[in-house]
Amino acid sequence: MSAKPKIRELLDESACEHNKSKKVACNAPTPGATTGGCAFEGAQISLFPYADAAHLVHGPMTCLGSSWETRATATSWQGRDFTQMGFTTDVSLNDVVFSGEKKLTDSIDYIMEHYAPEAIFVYSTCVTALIGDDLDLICKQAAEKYDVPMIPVHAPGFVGSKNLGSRLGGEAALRHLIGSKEPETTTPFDINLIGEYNVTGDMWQYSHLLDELGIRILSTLSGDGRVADIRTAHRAKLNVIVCAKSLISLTRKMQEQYDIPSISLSFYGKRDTSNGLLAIAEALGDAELIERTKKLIAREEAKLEEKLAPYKKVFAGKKAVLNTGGNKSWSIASALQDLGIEVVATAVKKATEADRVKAREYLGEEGVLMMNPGAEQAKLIDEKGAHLLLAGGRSLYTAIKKRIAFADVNQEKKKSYGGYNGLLNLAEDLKNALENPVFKLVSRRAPWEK
Amino acid sequence: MSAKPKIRELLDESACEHNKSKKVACNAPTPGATTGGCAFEGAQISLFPYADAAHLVHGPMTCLGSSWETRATATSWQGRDFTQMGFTTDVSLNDVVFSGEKKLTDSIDYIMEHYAPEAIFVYSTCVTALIGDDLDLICKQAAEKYDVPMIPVHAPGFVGSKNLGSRLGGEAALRHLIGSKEPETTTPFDINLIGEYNVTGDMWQYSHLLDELGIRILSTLSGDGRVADIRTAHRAKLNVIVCAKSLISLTRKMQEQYDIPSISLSFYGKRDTSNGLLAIAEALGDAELIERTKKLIAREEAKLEEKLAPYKKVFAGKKAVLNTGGNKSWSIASALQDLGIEVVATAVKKATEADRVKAREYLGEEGVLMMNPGAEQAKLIDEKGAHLLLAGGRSLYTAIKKRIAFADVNQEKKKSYGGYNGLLNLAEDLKNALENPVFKLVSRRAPWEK
Amino acid sequence: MGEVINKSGKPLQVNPFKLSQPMGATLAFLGIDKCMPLMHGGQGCTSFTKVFYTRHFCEPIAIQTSAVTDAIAVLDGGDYSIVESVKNITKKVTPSLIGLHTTGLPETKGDDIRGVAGKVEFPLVYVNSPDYEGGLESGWALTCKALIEQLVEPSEQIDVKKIVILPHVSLQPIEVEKIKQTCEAFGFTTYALPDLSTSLDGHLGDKQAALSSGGISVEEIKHLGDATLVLSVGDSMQKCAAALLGKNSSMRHQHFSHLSGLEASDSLIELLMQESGIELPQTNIVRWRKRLQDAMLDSHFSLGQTRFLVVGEPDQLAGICQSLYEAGGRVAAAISSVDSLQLEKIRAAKVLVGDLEDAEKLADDYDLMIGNFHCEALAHRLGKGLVTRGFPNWEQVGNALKNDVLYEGGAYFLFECANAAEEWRTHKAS
Amino acid sequence: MGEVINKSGKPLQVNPFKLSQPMGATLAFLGIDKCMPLMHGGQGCTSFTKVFYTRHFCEPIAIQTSAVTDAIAVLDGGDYSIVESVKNITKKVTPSLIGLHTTGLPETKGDDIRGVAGKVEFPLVYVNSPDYEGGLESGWALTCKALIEQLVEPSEQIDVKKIVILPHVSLQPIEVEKIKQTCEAFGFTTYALPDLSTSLDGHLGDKQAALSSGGISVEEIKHLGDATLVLSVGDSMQKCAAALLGKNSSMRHQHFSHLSGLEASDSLIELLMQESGIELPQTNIVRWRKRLQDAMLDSHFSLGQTRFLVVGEPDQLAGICQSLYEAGGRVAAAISSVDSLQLEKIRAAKVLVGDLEDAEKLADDYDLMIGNFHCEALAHRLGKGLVTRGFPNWEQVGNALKNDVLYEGGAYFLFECANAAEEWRTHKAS
Repeated sequence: MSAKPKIRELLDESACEHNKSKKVACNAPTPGATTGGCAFEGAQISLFPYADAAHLVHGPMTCLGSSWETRATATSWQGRDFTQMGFTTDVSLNDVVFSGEKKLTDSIDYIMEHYAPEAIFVYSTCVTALIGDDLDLICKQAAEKYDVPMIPVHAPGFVGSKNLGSRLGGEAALRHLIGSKEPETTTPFDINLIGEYNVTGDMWQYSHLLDELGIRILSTLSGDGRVADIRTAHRAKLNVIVCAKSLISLTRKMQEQYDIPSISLSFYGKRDTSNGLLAIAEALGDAELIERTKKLIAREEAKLEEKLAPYKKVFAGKKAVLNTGGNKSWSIASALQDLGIEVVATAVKKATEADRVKAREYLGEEGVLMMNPGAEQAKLIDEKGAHLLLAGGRSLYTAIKKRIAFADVNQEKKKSYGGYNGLLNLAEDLKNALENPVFKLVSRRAPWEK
Repeated sequence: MSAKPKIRELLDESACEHNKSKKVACNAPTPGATTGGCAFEGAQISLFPYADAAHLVHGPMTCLGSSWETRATATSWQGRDFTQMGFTTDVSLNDVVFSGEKKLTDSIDYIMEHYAPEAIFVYSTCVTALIGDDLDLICKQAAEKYDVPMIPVHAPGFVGSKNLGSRLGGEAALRHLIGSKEPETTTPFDINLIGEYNVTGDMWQYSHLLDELGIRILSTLSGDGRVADIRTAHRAKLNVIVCAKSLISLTRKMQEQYDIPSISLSFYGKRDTSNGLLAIAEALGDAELIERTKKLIAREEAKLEEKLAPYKKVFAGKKAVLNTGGNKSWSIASALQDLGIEVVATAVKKATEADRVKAREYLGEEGVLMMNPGAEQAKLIDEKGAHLLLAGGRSLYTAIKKRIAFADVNQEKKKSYGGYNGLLNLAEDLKNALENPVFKLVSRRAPWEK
Repeated sequence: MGEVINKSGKPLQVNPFKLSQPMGATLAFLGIDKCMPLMHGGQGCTSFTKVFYTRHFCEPIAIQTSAVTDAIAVLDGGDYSIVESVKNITKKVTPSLIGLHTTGLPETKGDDIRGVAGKVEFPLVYVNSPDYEGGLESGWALTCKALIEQLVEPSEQIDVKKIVILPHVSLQPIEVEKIKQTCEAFGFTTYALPDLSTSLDGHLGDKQAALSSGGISVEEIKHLGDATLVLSVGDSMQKCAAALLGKNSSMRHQHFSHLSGLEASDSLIELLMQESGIELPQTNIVRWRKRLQDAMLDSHFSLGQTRFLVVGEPDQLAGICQSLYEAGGRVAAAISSVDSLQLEKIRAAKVLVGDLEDAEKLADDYDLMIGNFHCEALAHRLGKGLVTRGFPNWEQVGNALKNDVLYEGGAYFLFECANAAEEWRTHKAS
Repeated sequence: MGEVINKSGKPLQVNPFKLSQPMGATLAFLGIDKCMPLMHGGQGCTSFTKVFYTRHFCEPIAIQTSAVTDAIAVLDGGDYSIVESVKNITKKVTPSLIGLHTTGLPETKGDDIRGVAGKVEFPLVYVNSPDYEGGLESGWALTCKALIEQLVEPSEQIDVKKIVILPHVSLQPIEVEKIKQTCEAFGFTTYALPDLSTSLDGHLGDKQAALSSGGISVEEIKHLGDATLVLSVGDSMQKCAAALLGKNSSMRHQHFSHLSGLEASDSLIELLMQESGIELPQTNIVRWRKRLQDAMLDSHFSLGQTRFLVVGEPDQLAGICQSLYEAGGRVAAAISSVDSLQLEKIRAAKVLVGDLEDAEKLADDYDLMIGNFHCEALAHRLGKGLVTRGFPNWEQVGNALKNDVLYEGGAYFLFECANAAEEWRTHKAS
């Protein structure tokens, strides 16, 4: 069992800012008062976008049955897209009693025979972890048999939250893939994108700009990723963490092992995208590159502003209340401001201290940081005369009672809001929300309620 | 008005067998007891398949509004398919009072400007014929202006039946198109297909066989037809009338004017298709061609029989009652027999004397020729133990009361029943009908009717 | 409401979806029980119409033609063919009513059908419905008016529990049924004129009838003059309502431009509550309102980013566009078959009288079409989504049972549109 | 009925449409008014389930997790996390019932949830529903049985006007409503257990509740023991019926494998006529039967030439395949998520337990698929038509209001299938 990461160690991950202030919440969910996914889900999120690898879930039906085909992680992989497929051993009572190891081995054989993926990620789950199936051994044997990476992912749901699972996913990649192969060539501007999953093609909103600047994405964890590429990640000059605190432990270890520095940034909104591009250039430390980057940013911002102009007319004077969690509390706020929408309040109940600082920075002294948004938001809409509420589905009721426009920040997205062009998609969606009469009409009283 | 055909003369068309026995029914529909379309519809049917020509209906909305996109006449024309378009002047009260000629001229201009067809057929209708709009003059002027054939089609609905309209359509083609252009080359085996409209691609079920035999389809009236081709029709060696008595007057006149002999045949069912191919070869009078044709027939029949074998198992011992009109009374019967289905009765109420003779020929002495099918068919189903009723939609009730399979012979077809391969489609549809439990189940008594 | 262009700017129709006035008249007569519509004109008009409706409804359609021919067209004033038609029809069947309606041919000749009708000794209602005027909607409305004028007996009584619905032509049978049932839920005996909900609703009859099977009976029509309330639905039906009110000065009238969407449905329910004194409608109605509200919210995100083109009859357009509007659907253009006062009220960025060539020219403006069968080829060629509505729909079965009105129909309509939009976005949008 | 293969022939599931037993249990608890389902297991199972149903129903879903963690997984017998969960839930809301159901984790540990339940001083029903056994259907049925066993009070009385429906898991809310309404049309007060028709039918509530909103009340469940008749629908519900009959020896039971198609609908109506003594059902029922008959005829030509693949839960398959069969639809294969006695009765040329990889292997055998959201990508890739049915349907809205049962639903179902088949033939068939 030596290959399994030490959970406690990961929970105490020093680079995790979140932990500093709220250590307890991080590792002990409250029975009967917990929302959010488990470690298994987190591990899947961080590794699933490798479309050239099969992802085999060793567990009963809930784990995969309810979760496959849920994430629109786009890929340019030309082979069969395994991110749109589900593989599971679907363990039965028999397996629980007599071990599921045979079934797992057979399943790996089946997948290799029928689909010949570039690798197989084998995920343990609560039940198979508890019955002690030896994934490490099975994967090792299979890897030898097929000469293809077989990566055991030890993130059964019960070890903790989604965040922890993502870390464990990163850990598995580090242990079994990163450094196992040399790149054919290297460039001075090779980077890894860490924590960018290319959901709805977010990555493609800016990857062509990196390309134009001469910055090469050596590998990703794991948006539009390839197994062969992540194996060479140890040769990158820089790790770029995209909106994913959970992977800080990975980058810290890569710094320790391979001396790769890392930066953390966001590509959400105009300012953050520009800042992010510049930060990469600066971290790579090439003066000419920095100059090129500044020019590109100026060009892209000008192009964007031109396209945004008609939207900004619609948004002029419009005020929004934002009720979401984590880094969205400031990153969406920033994007809204880029669109010319005034953000009069944002929820920081579930945000870290650092997020709150950032939120304050973006909203200014006038802005309200809501600590109890459920109770506060309705009042603030009235007080501030807000036109738009951005929140999770449950808050829709508040919006229609106040007869103002609503945008579901958790809505299943089909198009990207990332990078410069994504901002146009956000603008379009918000314009549609503001112009939609449904919020005023739907709550009109029934004739029998008058 | 000299260009208009003489209606009375067409009605008395000597080559029309139908007329011989039932002259009155042919030219005087009974008010309150008439079914079937008008002359305008007939003209449209015979000319509409020219997909490279625009078809402009000069009349009020009923004429075109209810009739376009109703016939699946397939075309291989690569340009915009005008058979799937509708053009109409949609005359208004104003036009009725002050003449619709200006509107018609403008419409022709509009079509030429926007669609540049190879020709325009201009159809007169009851109202515009009655108000006396001068189609001949307008077409003549337009033809000169655009140097493109403009064909006035004088078949307003009130002149008579669909059949008559088809003759008038043929008449218009003869007067304005046929003989107006020389073919680039000729062959000894050039034929015209007359009355084949390529509905659901019927023509393509056998045209490749003609091609293989070295028989060239010089032109068609009008299945998958081209305006340029029909203009050269006078150089054909043979006119082949496909299941269309209404066009016998046209072929007779072509014989008189251009000395082209004609034969009349059907491509429905195996035997008729074989007979038809051989008849063409024999009419062309080339011994080698006849030999080739016989070989081809043998080959095709063998191929067909092989494919039919599994169907014939299903059909073995199955008996059918056929209730339809005209030449279908024997042509469908013949096809059914080709499938191994025994036809125990066929309706001849609406058939000509010649059709009745043919029906008797196909059915033999045992077969019943129904003169009053509405009353007879139910009784015959019982007496003969029939398994299948082929009839129009109204007879469905008879089938479900008798709990036997039903096939609607008027059903909008989407696939061809023509030629050898079409017989397979028919076989498939009849197999589906025979195996469909709906006919037995649907009329089960309601619980409250027991 | 946006720009309105009341006239087509070209000499012809290219790919028309407009339908003719006599066809509307036929359909209205098919909403009368045991009626035989008799179309006065050439035999083709009738044949086309019969096939047209047979294919739309998947039902046998009762209709006869006066089969005006060349000779008669010139010589006769309509007498012969009409009188002869009635004689021949009644030889075989015994209709409760013959519905005589004209096409352009006899109207051009100037037949005096009123005069002829007077000579016919058989229950007959006549209507002038030349196809060179109006369209489907007006043909239906003219016929309904004629039925009222020629059949309804004047009255001074009022039955306080009786309501008459006058539905416009584009309301499908199930929609008329739902409106009737809603009135009945408040205790009213409800009649619709015409009433397709019991004739062309797609039911297997006991036998194959040669006449229309179901619909409002002639006897019932005669006694419509004592209803307490006349509800006209669709602006085309206003004159019918006026005609009916002319039969009894005590009757009251309420008009609805359409009964689509939350607002219009609320108005009807509010009226019925007032009229009946019932303060809380049946559970089912209350429940469906909540479901429509939820449907509006569930579909708003999808509809709010979808641009629609709607083609159809004016009254139909008014309802469809309002339903879409309420949930945020963006109607880039509504194309009407004919001009109508209704056009001014349609919720669309642009409203025009036109054809499918116009729809094609507007191709850049919309994602999804709503219209009849003829839109199918166009939508496919242009890569647009399609929700099929209106006459004809030859490609699909079950048209008579497609309900878009009131709370329930509104919910299903929004679901269908949102699902079609998402399907389009997933598979067709570039 | 054709060949039946009761076991998948491979070690794993590839592209599964099977769903787990605890998810079925959750859904059953959501059919109880003001219930809080409490899933005992790791937090992920609950999170996945919540998102899964939220997206399917477009509704907020009430559910909580006992959030079993690493430490507890090893040390605890379930006591701590369950007791603590109840404490934390009731701090914020006051459910009428807590619905405790297990996943594989605590079952593997061997938690004694019955024992723990005994210690909880709050209305609670527990059910063992490990996800390494059974599937959605059995999870729902086990829960229904637990509700009966633990809540229904034994009785010796009979209310001759009371019927209890026990619907299988795949019946959507509107379908349960239609079945209830049909019984009510014969004068019976009707209860469904569980009852999604008033909780997850997609209605806008007065406020956003943290508990299930609607469904059968706990009080009503307690008193189900005096119904004159128990109607179980779906073979998975037979044991529930037996449990309920155990509460009162005078209750009678009638079982329906499904309520799809003409024959099954007739059986229900016949039973209700006998039980009520009513000889002629309401107009609406009579009318819809005629419409279903007509729908069968209108769609038979299209369905008769269409080969279907149907994937889903066993009881769902039985209904869908029977509906198709009656109108001539050819089910080339039905793929079931799990084994069931029901499989023997399914109208299909081949019935197998399998996954969507099996569906892919059978690609040559069918034209149109009927199945859940996961079929979408497959159908698109293979160029097949698709009618979406079953859990989940994340692509479309209005799922809860899709009615396929009895006369009315049967008619609409056939129309939808025939229209999808023709659409496929026109645009996708090669």
